[in-house]
Amino acid sequence: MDDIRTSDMMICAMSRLIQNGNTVFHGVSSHMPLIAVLLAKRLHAPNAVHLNIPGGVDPSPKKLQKYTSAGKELLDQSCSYFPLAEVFDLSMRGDLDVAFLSGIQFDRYGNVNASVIGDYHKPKVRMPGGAGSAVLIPTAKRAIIWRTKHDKRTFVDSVDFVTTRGNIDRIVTPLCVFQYEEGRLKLDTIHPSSSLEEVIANTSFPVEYNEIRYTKEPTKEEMMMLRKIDPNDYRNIEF
Amino acid sequence: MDDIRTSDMMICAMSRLIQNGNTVFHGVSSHMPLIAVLLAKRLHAPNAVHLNIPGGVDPSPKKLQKYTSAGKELLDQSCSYFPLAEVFDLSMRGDLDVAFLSGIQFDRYGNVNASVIGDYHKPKVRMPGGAGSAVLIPTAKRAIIWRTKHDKRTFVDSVDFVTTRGNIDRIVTPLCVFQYEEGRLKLDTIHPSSSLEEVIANTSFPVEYNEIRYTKEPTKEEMMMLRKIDPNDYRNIEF
Amino acid sequence: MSKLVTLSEATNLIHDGDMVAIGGNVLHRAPMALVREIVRQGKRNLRIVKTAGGMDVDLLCMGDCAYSVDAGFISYETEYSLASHYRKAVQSGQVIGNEHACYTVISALRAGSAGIPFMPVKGLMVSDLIDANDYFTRIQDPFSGEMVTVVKALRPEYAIIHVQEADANGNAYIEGPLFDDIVMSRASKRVIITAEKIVPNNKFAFSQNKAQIPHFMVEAVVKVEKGALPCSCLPNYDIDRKHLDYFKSCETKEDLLTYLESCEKTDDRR
Amino acid sequence: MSKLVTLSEATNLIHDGDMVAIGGNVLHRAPMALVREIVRQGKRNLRIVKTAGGMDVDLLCMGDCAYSVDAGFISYETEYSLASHYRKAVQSGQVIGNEHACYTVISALRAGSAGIPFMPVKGLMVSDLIDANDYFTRIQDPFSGEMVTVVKALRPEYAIIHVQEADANGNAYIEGPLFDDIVMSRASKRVIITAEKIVPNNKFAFSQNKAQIPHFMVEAVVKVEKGALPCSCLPNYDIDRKHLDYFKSCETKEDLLTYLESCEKTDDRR
Repeated sequence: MDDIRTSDMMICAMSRLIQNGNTVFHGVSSHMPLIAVLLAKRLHAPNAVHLNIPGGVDPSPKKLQKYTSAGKELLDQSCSYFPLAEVFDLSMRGDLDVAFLSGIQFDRYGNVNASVIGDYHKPKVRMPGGAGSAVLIPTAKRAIIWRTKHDKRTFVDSVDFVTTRGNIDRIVTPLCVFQYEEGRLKLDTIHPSSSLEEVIANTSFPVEYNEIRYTKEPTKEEMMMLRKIDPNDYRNIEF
Repeated sequence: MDDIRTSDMMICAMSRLIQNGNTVFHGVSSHMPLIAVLLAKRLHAPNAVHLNIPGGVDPSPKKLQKYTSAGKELLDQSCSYFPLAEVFDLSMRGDLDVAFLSGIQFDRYGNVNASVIGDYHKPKVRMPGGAGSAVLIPTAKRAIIWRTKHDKRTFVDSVDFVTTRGNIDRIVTPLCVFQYEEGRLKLDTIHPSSSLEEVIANTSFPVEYNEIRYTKEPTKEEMMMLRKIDPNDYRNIEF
Repeated sequence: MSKLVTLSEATNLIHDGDMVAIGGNVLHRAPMALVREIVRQGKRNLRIVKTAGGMDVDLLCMGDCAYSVDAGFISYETEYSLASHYRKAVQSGQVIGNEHACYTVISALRAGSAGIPFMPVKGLMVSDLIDANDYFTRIQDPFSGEMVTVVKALRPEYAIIHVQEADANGNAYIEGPLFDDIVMSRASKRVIITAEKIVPNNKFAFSQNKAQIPHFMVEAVVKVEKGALPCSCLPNYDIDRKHLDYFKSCETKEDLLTYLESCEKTDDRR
Repeated sequence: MSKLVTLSEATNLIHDGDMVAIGGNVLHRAPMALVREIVRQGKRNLRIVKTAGGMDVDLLCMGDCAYSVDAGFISYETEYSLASHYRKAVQSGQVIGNEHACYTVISALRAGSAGIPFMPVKGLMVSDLIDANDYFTRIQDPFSGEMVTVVKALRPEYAIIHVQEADANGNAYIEGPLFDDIVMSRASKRVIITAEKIVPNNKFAFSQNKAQIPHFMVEAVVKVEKGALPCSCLPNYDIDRKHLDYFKSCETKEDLLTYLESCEKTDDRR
């Protein structure tokens, strides 16, 4: 188990949340979801529909780029052109199944901050901006958040700014997967490399759960396919 | 003068209202404006921009169609694609110079009826509909209306239904050209084939004018070019 | 995962009372074979949406299929004159003629496409259309305080669109003028495509010409060569004047049945 | 009627205080040569609009050209990390960071394009963004009575867009992803095009690839080969990593001047 990296674990967890036939969107700075979508399509969800910013529907990128998850390669061999504005519209009218988004602070009530640390008008830290979060999290059928930091400054008692609230399906972290249920974040699964104690120690708010379950570790098949899709290991770029 | 047809007179009058560099739109059932635009571009307004429903900007149609002024030939040899919805937007944001539109009833106050004769919900006669009139007449810099009937049922005391009101630049009829000025329709020019008496006899409301002027009859150059642009005489289709 | 079905199977998907947006413009690229099959199957109370319609809407009115028509213009253009069945149906009160400016149909579809309940429309200022129709009203712009007219969103159950090429997955490619078909496909909950030609599933992947309607929006694809006739579907074919003249001469229900039968073979009805 | 001008002439058209929308997306097809010339000419108080920006916005902040930035995202993506000049400028209060969801920028531009004062936005429901920013507010849907968030229209003075091909009349053709450049070109009062290549005036007329930005919207066209560098402009070129690394290492005003000078030749500044 020691050789399973956090990035691989997270990507597999994200990938498995994609169901066959789902329309799935990811944006910029999103190598992990990009690779998760490509993985899902090669394995359990061949008919998932890959949507992205450049607008290629179900592209077959010959080669991923290290510096971008919104490059022209995401038009390669796509049958139709359906760019960002159209994906947003799709979500707004209730027809986007899965959106992958990020954020910087989360509290137990499903508040998401993707905007600023400190005061909005006099920010201590101005983040890049929530991109699609404020409109996609409320409208996607399932909004899946990934965040490569799991600490008490990320999972906070109270967010500095509410970019959006609620309608989170899952939050995938280096330690675990949270699920949003009955208006609160609850532990869904703990990654095998972590433990309940570690999750609790790194989360400001009380960690709730219905039962203790562990994330299934990446299978050999998943790892083989990951290496094939991403031979240059861009999936580890956030670590 | 006897050999000048009303259609030719009207088209030349419409054509001359187009200034060089103007963006100009016409819709369906609009052979006369279509030919007026093509004429203007060949003569005094080479840089007028011809916009239409299929979306070809400045097309060079190889051959006009008798049955339609919105056919694929209006894409021929155009440099860009700018279809109906975009033309509407252009007008809405105040950047369309000239729109050619029609209607079925007009009163002296610039009310235009392009919708129904009789009651809207129980119409005596349901017309095809105003197409763009209701939104283009108020927003185009100059809305030019042509109507091939000039009688007391067309130029009425009071329209049955106000599809839109005001912001008319000109109304071109078989007898004359009206101009909208200070909130009222006034006689701009009388076609040489007609007379003040004839206009008055065929208009329900009092005919106002600042001075009696006559429309310049089609020049030889205009007539030659008209025959070249429209060898099959579709310009006379409404007569 | 092929979405290829017969014309009658595709038409079966549409229910009485559905709102149906029809692609094409006046006599161009209307999905006439599908419209004929709707009439044959005797659909009722359809709420028709079209920017500028012609024979499609006229035929649906003649066939007693329409409850209402939301459109900016219904006619055959100048040469072929007025849509007499539509006209009579509205005048008799049998069909509700919801008059729009063509643009307000587009605006309402844009609203449907963006999941919003209404769309402001700049141009509709002084007009009896606003008070006469419950889908228009005026509200205050919260930023300037000025009044602005808005149109209610349209979200049809189906868009029916005829294209030159589609693949079995549902990717559909239109050549030439798109008219308002793209926004219709987005605003509608489901799309039915009739296509002149079914192309291999990877064709658009390796072509510069990408499908404008992606497969995941499309519920059914029907191969109907000449599926727009007597309307044009250029560059494949122009209007069929004989066919149009024949239909324009039809007046009675009997005429209509004979007309529909005469098209069964070319419509590839199965 | 040629609209071909030099880079400095085109940039001269932009006035201090103008609202300027920038084409491209993050590190892709941004009009970097023009952005550099804006900095060289010392434009001030520009109100920048971009869906998702990167070095373009960072450079304008470093050059003290920006009064405000309306955007959904400003960063260089993961590998090249954050836009530090933008960040510092917003944190110090020197630049107003008007945070949008990328979609609300698009919605505001759509409103500008359609001449309407605002656009309803479905997705923005519960968010501090609404109360914190005067360009968002809630109004009542007059049809259902429900509350809906709206965003105020954006109508920039200029859109600046880099394309692969343009003709001297101003017709501009983008190959590959269009990003939000088309709606930007429509919403803006005037468009400045920089182009990799100037093609003959009749090229698009005889090509399947029609210009997406028609000439009558375009005020000036500048030929700048490699005009997007260090951003990508595929298929012509990908990002220039050395160039990006160099700019990312610039910290002081002096560094900035040296950087701008180092680009004068490739920017074809005249």
